[in-house]
Amino acid sequence: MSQNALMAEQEMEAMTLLFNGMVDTCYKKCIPGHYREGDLTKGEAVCLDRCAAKYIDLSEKIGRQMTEIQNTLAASQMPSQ
Amino acid sequence: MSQNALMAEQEMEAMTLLFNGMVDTCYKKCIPGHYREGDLTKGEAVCLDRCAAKYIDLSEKIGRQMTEIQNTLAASQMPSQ
Amino acid sequence: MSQNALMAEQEMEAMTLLFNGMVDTCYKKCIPGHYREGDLTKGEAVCLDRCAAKYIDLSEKIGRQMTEIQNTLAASQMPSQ
Amino acid sequence: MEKKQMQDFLQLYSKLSIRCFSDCVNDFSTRTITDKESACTTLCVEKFIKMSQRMSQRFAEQHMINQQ
Amino acid sequence: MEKKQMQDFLQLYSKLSIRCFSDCVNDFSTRTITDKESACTTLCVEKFIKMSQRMSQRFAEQHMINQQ
Amino acid sequence: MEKKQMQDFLQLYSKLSIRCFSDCVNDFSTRTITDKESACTTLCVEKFIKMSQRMSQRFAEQHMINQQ
Repeated sequence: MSQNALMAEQEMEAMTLLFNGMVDTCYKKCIPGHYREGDLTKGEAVCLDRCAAKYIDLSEKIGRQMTEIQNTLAASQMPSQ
Repeated sequence: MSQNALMAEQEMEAMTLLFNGMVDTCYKKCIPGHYREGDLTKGEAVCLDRCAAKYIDLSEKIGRQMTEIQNTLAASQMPSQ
Repeated sequence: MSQNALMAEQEMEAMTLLFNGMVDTCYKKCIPGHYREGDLTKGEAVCLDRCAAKYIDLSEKIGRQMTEIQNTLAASQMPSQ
Repeated sequence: MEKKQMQDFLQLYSKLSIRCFSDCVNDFSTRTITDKESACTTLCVEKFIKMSQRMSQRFAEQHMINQQ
Repeated sequence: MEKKQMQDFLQLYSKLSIRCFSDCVNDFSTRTITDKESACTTLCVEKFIKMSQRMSQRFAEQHMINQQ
Repeated sequence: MEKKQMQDFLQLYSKLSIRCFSDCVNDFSTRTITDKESACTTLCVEKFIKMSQRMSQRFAEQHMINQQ
């Protein structure tokens, strides 16, 4: 596989993981476990929209923090190689 | 892979997912988290049998509902293609 | 793939599953869901070390029990083949 | 249906079965699904799919913007 | 053992370790497994495997019938 | 980064997002992350990674010994 195709595949996988994590987490936060109607209530819809926005922002923040930690670790391990 | 082999593989995967979901869910519903004996008690065995029957029936119902929803969506998206 | 390479791959997979199970389980047992500091507290660190030791020992015990059960089953199914 | 789509369908099917059964079925005095359990499951599936579609839209809107 | 069987075995092994440890071990004042924890684990594994076998039979009976 | 490492990174990223969001965010009266939520998340990520590293060491020490 070419470098570009590999990166596209990883990007796709990252997006899928992020989306699935968001759906599962926001479902737990916003949808109560009893079902009185099949439509989303106004309250549920608003909660889901805010949850989605917050989840994506927080994930990006976490991604940046992880990259920083990784760079720090990589730098600290340099001398021993 | 031939069309038939692919369908057989997907059927197998569907059965495995269904079985694993049933085992995990019915375990939570029927087996308390303390263990006084290794055998299934009469009550646990009866609960598991009923849970299995209900799980399979409900899954089939859900499968039909999902297929219907998918068909409705596919039909509604036709004009825009 | 050679028999040796296959066994090495399975060993690797077994270790990964064991490690991930241990991390998830011990996190739940030892780390409360609020975060007042980024470092592990003394109490958390001690709990994690003991949890890791117990998890590995118990897993090995479970592995032996599963192997025994499997051997018993294999022996009991012999005549019918 | 493509292979990837089929796998997504199966994953969703499995997830919905687990979730809606867990939320809607608690009575094991019979082996037959009650009308109440059946109705609850229909709504659960419907709501989950609507939720999923809404989340897809939000994800596409917000995540794509952030990426640029 | 075949590759597929080996993977099933490893998955079950991982699941049993997580479940039985979670249910049976709650004391972290020592690093040694107590007799009580060990006994609980033995029963947990035994019960889960018996449960699994029973569910396999029910699944085969019921699901196969429904498919026909 | 190798493919295997990249996948491990993505898995950890997904796990941390789910866990730290679940533990740190409970207010859906706005769509903006609060300072408190942000600070909680930073600590959550830091603690989880330190925990992971400690567990890696323990796992290597103990499991390798038991295998010999």
